[in-house]
Amino acid sequence: MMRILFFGRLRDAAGGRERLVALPDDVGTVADLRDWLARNDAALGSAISARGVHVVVDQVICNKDAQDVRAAAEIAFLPPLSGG
Amino acid sequence: MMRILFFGRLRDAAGGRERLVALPDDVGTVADLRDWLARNDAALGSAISARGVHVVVDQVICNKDAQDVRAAAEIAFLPPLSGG
Amino acid sequence: MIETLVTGEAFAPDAEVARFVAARGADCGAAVTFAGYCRGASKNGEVTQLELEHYPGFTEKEIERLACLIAAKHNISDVLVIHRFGAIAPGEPIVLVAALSAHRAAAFAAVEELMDYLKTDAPFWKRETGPDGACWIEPTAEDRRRREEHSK
Amino acid sequence: MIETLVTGEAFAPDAEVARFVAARGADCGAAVTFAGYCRGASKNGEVTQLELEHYPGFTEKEIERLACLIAAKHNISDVLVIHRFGAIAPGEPIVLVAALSAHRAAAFAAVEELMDYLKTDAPFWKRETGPDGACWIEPTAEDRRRREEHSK
Repeated sequence: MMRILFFGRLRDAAGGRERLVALPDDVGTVADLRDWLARNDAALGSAISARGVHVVVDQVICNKDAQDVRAAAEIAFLPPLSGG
Repeated sequence: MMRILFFGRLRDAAGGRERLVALPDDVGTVADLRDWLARNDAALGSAISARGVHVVVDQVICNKDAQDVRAAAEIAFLPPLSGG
Repeated sequence: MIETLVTGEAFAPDAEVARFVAARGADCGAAVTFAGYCRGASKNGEVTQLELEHYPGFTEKEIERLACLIAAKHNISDVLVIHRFGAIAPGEPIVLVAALSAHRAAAFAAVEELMDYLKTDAPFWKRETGPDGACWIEPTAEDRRRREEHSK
Repeated sequence: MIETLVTGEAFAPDAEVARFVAARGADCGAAVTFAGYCRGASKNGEVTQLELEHYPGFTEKEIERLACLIAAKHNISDVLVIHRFGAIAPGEPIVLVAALSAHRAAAFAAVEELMDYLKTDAPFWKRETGPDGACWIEPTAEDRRRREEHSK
Protein backbone atom coordinates (compact mmCIF):
# COMPACT_ATOMS: atom_id res chain seq x y z
CA MET A 1 0.00 0.00 0.00
CA MET A 2 1.12 3.55 -0.76
CA ARG A 3 0.23 6.67 1.18
CA ILE A 4 -0.56 9.68 -1.01
CA LEU A 5 -0.62 13.07 0.74
CA PHE A 6 -2.17 16.32 -0.42
CA PHE A 7 -1.42 19.65 1.27
CA GLY A 8 -2.89 23.16 1.20
CA ARG A 9 -5.34 23.75 -1.61
CA LEU A 10 -4.55 20.30 -3.07
CA ARG A 11 -6.08 18.81 0.08
CA ASP A 12 -9.29 20.64 -0.76
CA ALA A 13 -9.05 19.42 -4.37
CA ALA A 14 -8.48 15.83 -3.24
CA GLY A 15 -11.26 15.98 -0.66
CA GLY A 16 -8.86 14.90 2.10
CA ARG A 17 -5.25 14.95 3.16
CA GLU A 18 -4.41 11.30 2.80
CA ARG A 19 -5.25 8.34 0.58
CA LEU A 20 -4.05 4.77 1.04
CA VAL A 21 -3.88 3.14 -2.37
CA ALA A 22 -2.69 -0.03 -4.07
CA LEU A 23 -1.09 1.11 -7.33
CA PRO A 24 -2.09 -0.81 -10.47
CA ASP A 25 0.79 -2.55 -12.29
CA ASP A 26 0.85 0.03 -15.09
CA VAL A 27 1.71 2.90 -12.70
CA GLY A 28 5.50 3.02 -12.49
CA THR A 29 6.53 6.69 -12.41
CA VAL A 30 5.49 10.07 -11.00
CA ALA A 31 3.95 10.91 -14.39
CA ASP A 32 1.98 7.62 -14.38
CA LEU A 33 0.73 8.34 -10.86
CA ARG A 34 -0.50 11.78 -11.88
CA ASP A 35 -2.29 10.33 -14.92
CA TRP A 36 -3.85 7.61 -12.79
CA LEU A 37 -5.14 10.12 -10.23
CA ALA A 38 -6.48 12.31 -13.08
CA ARG A 39 -8.34 9.34 -14.61
CA ASN A 40 -10.77 9.25 -11.68
CA ASP A 41 -10.79 12.99 -10.98
CA ALA A 42 -9.93 15.42 -13.77
CA ALA A 43 -10.02 18.46 -11.47
CA LEU A 44 -7.55 16.86 -9.07
CA GLY A 45 -5.39 15.77 -12.04
CA SER A 46 -5.19 19.34 -13.25
CA ALA A 47 -4.52 20.71 -9.72
CA ILE A 48 -1.55 18.37 -9.12
CA SER A 49 -0.11 19.14 -12.57
CA ALA A 50 -0.19 22.91 -12.09
CA ARG A 51 2.94 25.02 -12.18
CA GLY A 52 4.63 25.30 -8.80
CA VAL A 53 3.40 21.96 -7.45
CA HIS A 54 6.23 19.91 -5.91
CA VAL A 55 6.29 16.12 -5.71
CA VAL A 56 7.97 14.62 -2.64
CA VAL A 57 8.81 10.90 -2.63
CA ASP A 58 9.45 9.35 0.76
CA GLN A 59 10.12 12.83 2.21
CA VAL A 60 12.65 13.83 -0.49
CA ILE A 61 11.78 16.49 -3.08
CA CYS A 62 11.74 14.77 -6.43
CA ASN A 63 9.94 16.73 -9.17
CA LYS A 64 11.11 14.25 -11.88
CA ASP A 65 8.28 12.87 -14.00
CA ALA A 66 10.34 9.77 -14.76
CA GLN A 67 11.09 8.94 -11.10
CA ASP A 68 10.16 5.34 -10.30
CA VAL A 69 7.58 5.26 -7.49
CA ARG A 70 6.82 1.54 -7.29
CA ALA A 71 8.93 1.02 -4.14
CA ALA A 72 7.83 4.26 -2.45
CA ALA A 73 5.82 4.20 0.78
CA GLU A 74 4.70 7.85 0.72
CA ILE A 75 4.22 10.38 -2.03
CA ALA A 76 3.19 13.96 -1.34
CA PHE A 77 1.89 16.69 -3.62
CA LEU A 78 2.74 20.18 -2.35
CA PRO A 79 1.21 23.37 -3.76
CA PRO A 80 3.40 26.52 -3.63
CA LEU A 81 4.98 26.84 -0.18
CA SER A 82 4.40 29.87 2.02
CA GLY A 83 6.18 29.94 5.36
CA GLY A 84 7.23 32.95 7.39
CA MET B 1 32.71 83.56 29.08
CA MET B 2 32.57 80.83 26.49
CA ARG B 3 32.74 77.09 27.13
CA ILE B 4 34.91 75.19 24.67
CA LEU B 5 34.50 71.41 24.63
CA PHE B 6 36.82 68.77 23.22
CA PHE B 7 35.74 65.14 22.75
CA GLY B 8 37.47 61.83 22.02
CA ARG B 9 41.06 62.17 20.92
CA LEU B 10 40.69 65.97 20.83
CA ARG B 11 40.18 65.85 24.60
CA ASP B 12 43.58 64.16 24.88
CA ALA B 13 45.08 66.78 22.53
CA ALA B 14 43.58 69.62 24.56
CA GLY B 15 44.59 68.11 27.88
CA GLY B 16 41.02 68.22 29.14
CA ARG B 17 37.43 68.16 28.06
CA GLU B 18 36.43 71.71 28.88
CA ARG B 19 37.91 75.21 28.84
CA LEU B 20 36.20 78.37 30.03
CA VAL B 21 37.60 81.28 28.05
CA ALA B 22 37.06 84.98 27.45
CA LEU B 23 37.50 85.48 23.71
CA PRO B 24 39.69 88.41 22.66
CA ASP B 25 37.97 91.01 20.49
CA ASP B 26 39.70 89.87 17.29
CA VAL B 27 38.12 86.41 17.49
CA GLY B 28 34.82 86.66 15.61
CA THR B 29 34.39 83.45 13.63
CA VAL B 30 34.97 79.69 13.86
CA ALA B 31 38.11 80.16 11.75
CA ASP B 32 39.37 82.89 14.12
CA LEU B 33 38.72 80.63 17.12
CA ARG B 34 40.71 77.79 15.57
CA ASP B 35 43.61 80.16 14.83
CA TRP B 36 43.50 81.57 18.35
CA LEU B 37 43.60 78.08 19.91
CA ALA B 38 46.49 77.13 17.57
CA ARG B 39 48.46 80.21 18.58
CA ASN B 40 49.00 78.78 22.09
CA ASP B 41 49.15 75.12 21.09
CA ALA B 42 50.16 74.17 17.53
CA ALA B 43 49.45 70.45 18.08
CA LEU B 44 45.90 71.21 19.26
CA GLY B 45 45.45 73.63 16.38
CA SER B 46 46.35 70.95 13.88
CA ALA B 47 44.15 68.35 15.64
CA ILE B 48 41.03 70.55 15.52
CA SER B 49 41.69 71.47 11.87
CA ALA B 50 41.98 67.85 10.69
CA ARG B 51 39.61 66.35 8.15
CA GLY B 52 36.48 64.88 9.75
CA VAL B 53 36.42 67.21 12.76
CA HIS B 54 32.97 68.76 13.29
CA VAL B 55 32.34 72.11 14.96
CA VAL B 56 29.14 72.40 17.02
CA VAL B 57 27.97 75.86 18.10
CA ASP B 58 25.46 75.93 20.97
CA GLN B 59 24.62 72.28 20.29
CA VAL B 60 23.97 72.77 16.55
CA ILE B 61 26.38 71.33 13.95
CA CYS B 62 27.92 74.27 12.14
CA ASN B 63 31.10 73.43 10.21
CA LYS B 64 31.16 76.89 8.58
CA ASP B 65 34.48 78.68 9.00
CA ALA B 66 32.73 82.05 8.63
CA GLN B 67 30.12 81.38 11.36
CA ASP B 68 30.04 84.18 13.91
CA VAL B 69 30.77 82.82 17.38
CA ARG B 70 30.84 86.01 19.45
CA ALA B 71 27.37 85.40 20.94
CA ALA B 72 27.87 81.66 21.46
CA ALA B 73 27.90 80.15 24.94
CA GLU B 74 29.33 76.76 23.98
CA ILE B 75 31.48 75.54 21.13
CA ALA B 76 32.46 71.88 20.73
CA PHE B 77 35.08 70.21 18.57
CA LEU B 78 34.14 66.63 17.66
CA PRO B 79 36.56 64.15 16.08
CA PRO B 80 35.02 61.49 13.75
CA LEU B 81 31.95 59.98 15.44
CA SER B 82 31.66 56.27 16.15
CA GLY B 83 28.46 55.05 17.72
CA GLY B 84 26.85 51.61 17.48
CA MET C 1 24.65 26.46 17.32
CA ILE C 2 22.03 25.87 14.61
CA GLU C 3 18.73 25.48 16.43
CA THR C 4 15.39 24.92 14.70
CA LEU C 5 11.95 24.17 16.07
CA VAL C 6 8.65 23.57 14.31
CA THR C 7 5.91 23.77 16.92
CA GLY C 8 2.15 23.75 17.32
CA GLU C 9 2.42 25.74 20.57
CA ALA C 10 2.46 29.51 20.99
CA PHE C 11 5.93 30.85 21.88
CA ALA C 12 7.39 34.10 23.25
CA PRO C 13 10.02 35.53 20.87
CA ASP C 14 11.71 37.66 23.55
CA ALA C 15 12.20 34.71 25.92
CA GLU C 16 13.55 32.52 23.10
CA VAL C 17 15.92 35.26 21.94
CA ALA C 18 17.11 35.92 25.52
CA ARG C 19 17.91 32.21 25.94
CA PHE C 20 19.62 31.94 22.54
CA VAL C 21 21.70 35.12 22.93
CA ALA C 22 22.73 34.25 26.51
CA ALA C 23 24.82 31.37 25.13
CA ARG C 24 26.82 33.66 22.82
CA GLY C 25 30.62 33.52 22.70
CA ALA C 26 33.04 36.33 23.59
CA ASP C 27 33.46 37.06 19.88
CA CYS C 28 29.77 37.90 19.36
CA GLY C 29 29.32 41.57 18.50
CA ALA C 30 25.95 41.46 16.76
CA ALA C 31 22.56 39.82 17.27
CA VAL C 32 19.86 40.34 14.65
CA THR C 33 16.33 39.00 15.13
CA PHE C 34 13.17 38.91 13.10
CA ALA C 35 9.75 38.07 14.55
CA GLY C 36 6.75 37.69 12.24
CA TYR C 37 3.26 38.17 13.67
CA CYS C 38 -0.21 37.26 12.47
CA ARG C 39 -1.80 40.55 11.40
CA GLY C 40 -5.42 41.40 12.17
CA ALA C 41 -5.99 42.39 8.56
CA SER C 42 -4.61 41.52 5.14
CA LYS C 43 -5.26 42.77 1.62
CA ASN C 44 -8.38 40.57 1.72
CA GLY C 45 -9.76 42.39 4.78
CA GLU C 46 -10.13 41.44 8.42
CA VAL C 47 -8.40 38.22 9.48
CA THR C 48 -9.97 36.27 12.34
CA GLN C 49 -7.66 33.27 12.15
CA LEU C 50 -4.63 32.03 10.28
CA GLU C 51 -4.02 28.33 9.87
CA LEU C 52 -0.63 26.96 8.92
CA GLU C 53 -0.57 23.43 7.66
CA HIS C 54 2.75 21.59 7.66
CA TYR C 55 4.11 18.22 6.53
CA PRO C 56 5.33 16.51 9.70
CA GLY C 57 8.88 15.21 9.36
CA PHE C 58 9.51 16.86 6.00
CA THR C 59 8.88 20.42 7.22
CA GLU C 60 11.31 20.02 10.16
CA LYS C 61 13.97 18.59 7.83
CA GLU C 62 13.58 21.42 5.30
CA ILE C 63 13.73 24.17 7.96
CA GLU C 64 16.91 22.60 9.34
CA ARG C 65 18.36 22.41 5.82
CA LEU C 66 17.59 26.09 5.10
CA ALA C 67 19.07 27.25 8.43
CA CYS C 68 22.30 25.29 7.77
CA LEU C 69 22.50 26.55 4.19
CA ILE C 70 22.27 30.20 5.28
CA ALA C 71 24.69 29.73 8.21
CA ALA C 72 27.27 28.19 5.86
CA LYS C 73 26.74 30.85 3.19
CA HIS C 74 27.37 33.70 5.66
CA ASN C 75 29.96 31.82 7.67
CA ILE C 76 28.15 32.17 10.99
CA SER C 77 27.71 29.51 13.63
CA ASP C 78 24.62 30.65 15.51
CA VAL C 79 21.22 30.61 13.85
CA LEU C 80 17.83 30.11 15.48
CA VAL C 81 14.54 29.41 13.69
CA ILE C 82 11.20 28.80 15.40
CA HIS C 83 8.12 28.32 13.23
CA ARG C 84 4.53 27.77 14.36
CA PHE C 85 1.99 25.52 12.67
CA GLY C 86 -1.72 25.08 13.38
CA ALA C 87 -4.29 27.72 14.26
CA ILE C 88 -2.83 31.15 15.01
CA ALA C 89 -4.79 34.12 16.32
CA PRO C 90 -4.17 37.73 15.19
CA GLY C 91 -1.27 39.22 17.15
CA GLU C 92 0.42 35.89 17.83
CA PRO C 93 3.98 35.20 16.64
CA ILE C 94 4.33 32.91 13.61
CA VAL C 95 8.07 32.83 13.03
CA LEU C 96 11.28 33.86 14.77
CA VAL C 97 14.72 33.99 13.15
CA ALA C 98 17.88 35.09 14.96
CA ALA C 99 21.55 35.13 14.00
CA LEU C 100 24.69 36.01 15.93
CA SER C 101 27.99 37.10 14.41
CA ALA C 102 31.15 39.05 15.13
CA HIS C 103 30.09 41.98 12.92
CA ARG C 104 26.65 43.17 11.93
CA ALA C 105 26.69 42.69 8.14
CA ALA C 106 26.69 38.86 8.26
CA ALA C 107 23.92 38.67 10.86
CA PHE C 108 21.68 41.11 8.96
CA ALA C 109 22.24 39.28 5.67
CA ALA C 110 21.61 35.86 7.24
CA VAL C 111 18.32 36.80 8.93
CA GLU C 112 16.95 38.70 5.95
CA GLU C 113 17.93 35.98 3.48
CA LEU C 114 16.61 33.17 5.67
CA MET C 115 13.25 34.98 5.87
CA ASP C 116 13.21 35.31 2.08
CA TYR C 117 13.83 31.56 1.78
CA LEU C 118 11.19 30.69 4.39
CA LYS C 119 8.55 32.71 2.53
CA THR C 120 8.91 30.62 -0.64
CA ASP C 121 10.75 27.40 0.31
CA ALA C 122 9.46 26.38 3.76
CA PRO C 123 6.83 23.61 3.60
CA PHE C 124 3.88 25.43 5.13
CA TRP C 125 0.50 26.28 3.65
CA LYS C 126 -1.37 29.25 4.98
CA ARG C 127 -5.11 29.69 5.12
CA GLU C 128 -6.63 32.97 6.22
CA THR C 129 -10.14 33.05 7.66
CA GLY C 130 -12.12 36.29 7.60
CA PRO C 131 -15.76 37.38 7.62
CA ASP C 132 -16.19 36.11 4.03
CA GLY C 133 -14.70 32.65 4.61
CA ALA C 134 -11.27 31.12 4.18
CA CYS C 135 -8.69 31.28 1.41
CA TRP C 136 -5.21 29.87 0.79
CA ILE C 137 -2.33 32.36 0.72
CA GLU C 138 0.59 31.81 -1.62
CA PRO C 139 3.90 33.70 -1.92
CA THR C 140 3.55 37.08 -3.61
CA ALA C 141 5.42 38.16 -6.73
CA GLU C 142 7.55 40.30 -4.39
CA ASP C 143 8.35 37.24 -2.24
CA ARG C 144 9.45 35.33 -5.36
CA ARG C 145 11.53 38.24 -6.62
CA ARG C 146 13.37 38.57 -3.29
CA ARG C 147 13.99 34.82 -3.17
CA GLU C 148 15.29 34.77 -6.78
CA GLU C 149 17.88 37.42 -5.95
CA HIS C 150 19.66 34.94 -3.69
CA SER C 151 19.92 32.22 -6.38
CA LYS C 152 21.92 34.46 -8.68
CA MET D 1 6.23 55.48 18.66
CA ILE D 2 9.75 56.84 18.21
CA GLU D 3 11.57 56.06 21.46
CA THR D 4 15.23 56.85 22.08
CA LEU D 5 17.36 56.56 25.19
CA VAL D 6 21.01 57.44 25.80
CA THR D 7 22.00 55.86 29.10
CA GLY D 8 24.99 55.26 31.34
CA GLU D 9 23.32 52.17 32.84
CA ALA D 10 23.52 48.58 31.61
CA PHE D 11 20.29 47.42 29.94
CA ALA D 12 18.74 44.10 28.90
CA PRO D 13 17.89 44.11 25.17
CA ASP D 14 15.36 41.27 25.45
CA ALA D 15 13.35 43.03 28.19
CA GLU D 16 13.40 46.33 26.26
CA VAL D 17 12.31 44.61 23.04
CA ALA D 18 9.55 42.69 24.87
CA ARG D 19 8.19 45.96 26.28
CA PHE D 20 8.46 47.80 22.96
CA VAL D 21 6.88 45.01 20.89
CA ALA D 22 4.07 44.46 23.41
CA ALA D 23 2.65 47.89 22.47
CA ARG D 24 2.42 47.00 18.76
CA GLY D 25 -0.77 47.62 16.78
CA ALA D 26 -2.96 45.02 15.05
CA ASP D 27 -1.32 45.91 11.73
CA CYS D 28 2.18 44.94 12.91
CA GLY D 29 3.46 41.91 10.99
CA ALA D 30 7.20 42.32 11.47
CA ALA D 31 9.63 43.19 14.27
CA VAL D 32 13.33 43.47 13.46
CA THR D 33 15.91 44.05 16.18
CA PHE D 34 19.65 44.60 16.32
CA ALA D 35 21.69 44.34 19.51
CA GLY D 36 25.37 45.27 19.45
CA TYR D 37 27.66 43.83 22.14
CA CYS D 38 31.11 44.76 23.40
CA ARG D 39 33.40 42.02 22.03
CA GLY D 40 36.17 40.50 24.12
CA ALA D 41 38.63 41.01 21.30
CA SER D 42 39.11 43.37 18.38
CA LYS D 43 41.62 43.60 15.54
CA ASN D 44 43.96 45.18 18.12
CA GLY D 45 43.80 42.11 20.40
CA GLU D 46 42.12 41.44 23.72
CA VAL D 47 39.71 44.12 24.95
CA THR D 48 39.32 44.53 28.70
CA GLN D 49 37.11 47.59 28.59
CA LEU D 50 35.35 49.84 26.15
CA GLU D 51 34.59 53.42 27.02
CA LEU D 52 32.04 55.46 25.13
CA GLU D 53 32.21 59.18 25.58
CA HIS D 54 29.17 61.25 24.61
CA TYR D 55 28.19 64.91 24.44
CA PRO D 56 25.31 65.31 26.92
CA GLY D 57 22.33 67.05 25.34
CA PHE D 58 23.71 67.01 21.82
CA THR D 59 24.05 63.21 21.62
CA GLU D 60 20.43 62.67 22.75
CA LYS D 61 19.20 65.22 20.20
CA GLU D 62 21.17 63.66 17.36
CA ILE D 63 20.02 60.10 18.17
CA GLU D 64 16.42 61.33 18.20
CA ARG D 65 16.98 63.11 14.88
CA LEU D 66 18.46 59.99 13.23
CA ALA D 67 15.62 57.76 14.50
CA CYS D 68 12.97 60.19 13.16
CA LEU D 69 14.80 60.54 9.84
CA ILE D 70 14.87 56.78 9.29
CA ALA D 71 11.27 56.28 10.44
CA ALA D 72 10.09 58.93 7.98
CA LYS D 73 12.23 57.56 5.15
CA HIS D 74 10.78 54.05 5.53
CA ASN D 75 7.31 55.25 6.49
CA ILE D 76 7.19 53.35 9.77
CA SER D 77 5.86 54.63 13.06
CA ASP D 78 7.67 52.45 15.60
CA VAL D 79 11.42 52.77 16.12
CA LEU D 80 13.39 52.14 19.31
CA VAL D 81 17.02 53.12 19.92
CA ILE D 82 18.91 52.56 23.19
CA HIS D 83 22.58 53.53 23.32
CA ARG D 84 24.98 53.12 26.24
CA PHE D 85 27.73 55.53 27.20
CA GLY D 86 30.44 55.21 29.83
CA ALA D 87 32.51 52.15 30.73
CA ILE D 88 31.29 48.93 29.13
CA ALA D 89 32.64 45.46 29.92
CA PRO D 90 33.13 42.73 27.28
CA GLY D 91 29.85 40.93 26.65
CA GLU D 92 27.66 43.87 27.67
CA PRO D 93 25.16 45.41 25.21
CA ILE D 94 26.15 48.76 23.68
CA VAL D 95 23.26 49.51 21.37
CA LEU D 96 19.77 48.26 20.61
CA VAL D 97 17.70 49.21 17.57
CA ALA D 98 14.22 47.86 16.85
CA ALA D 99 11.61 48.66 14.22
CA LEU D 100 8.04 47.45 13.70
CA SER D 101 6.15 47.47 10.42
CA ALA D 102 3.32 45.79 8.55
CA HIS D 103 5.71 43.94 6.22
CA ARG D 104 9.28 42.84 6.76
CA ALA D 105 11.15 44.82 4.08
CA ALA D 106 10.64 48.23 5.72
CA ALA D 107 11.63 47.01 9.20
CA PHE D 108 14.80 45.31 7.92
CA ALA D 109 15.79 48.38 5.89
CA ALA D 110 15.12 50.76 8.79
CA VAL D 111 17.15 48.84 11.38
CA GLU D 112 20.08 48.17 9.06
CA GLU D 113 20.19 51.75 7.80
CA LEU D 114 19.84 53.24 11.28
CA MET D 115 22.81 51.12 12.43
CA ASP D 116 24.82 52.37 9.44
CA TYR D 117 24.00 55.96 10.43
CA LEU D 118 24.80 55.36 14.11
CA LYS D 119 28.25 53.99 13.22
CA THR D 120 29.30 57.21 11.50
CA ASP D 121 26.86 59.95 12.60
CA ALA D 122 26.06 59.32 16.29
CA PRO D 123 28.04 61.57 18.65
CA PHE D 124 29.99 58.93 20.57
CA TRP D 125 33.72 58.37 20.83
CA LYS D 126 34.98 54.91 21.59
CA ARG D 127 38.13 54.03 23.45
CA GLU D 128 39.24 50.42 23.73
CA THR D 129 41.48 49.35 26.56
CA GLY D 130 43.60 46.20 26.19
CA PRO D 131 46.81 44.79 27.66
CA ASP D 132 48.86 47.36 25.69
CA GLY D 133 46.88 50.40 26.79
CA ALA D 134 44.00 52.39 25.33
CA CYS D 135 43.25 53.68 21.84
CA TRP D 136 40.45 55.63 20.18
CA ILE D 137 38.34 53.75 17.62
CA GLU D 138 37.00 55.56 14.58
CA PRO D 139 34.58 54.37 11.87
CA THR D 140 36.15 51.94 9.40
CA ALA D 141 36.28 52.47 5.64
CA GLU D 142 33.53 49.82 5.43
CA ASP D 143 31.38 51.81 7.89
CA ARG D 144 31.82 54.93 5.76
CA ARG D 145 31.06 53.06 2.54
CA ARG D 146 27.82 51.62 3.98
CA ARG D 147 26.77 55.04 5.26
CA GLU D 148 27.52 56.72 1.92
CA GLU D 149 25.21 54.30 0.12
CA HIS D 150 22.23 55.82 1.92
CA SER D 151 23.06 59.40 0.88
CA LYS D 152 22.76 58.57 -2.79
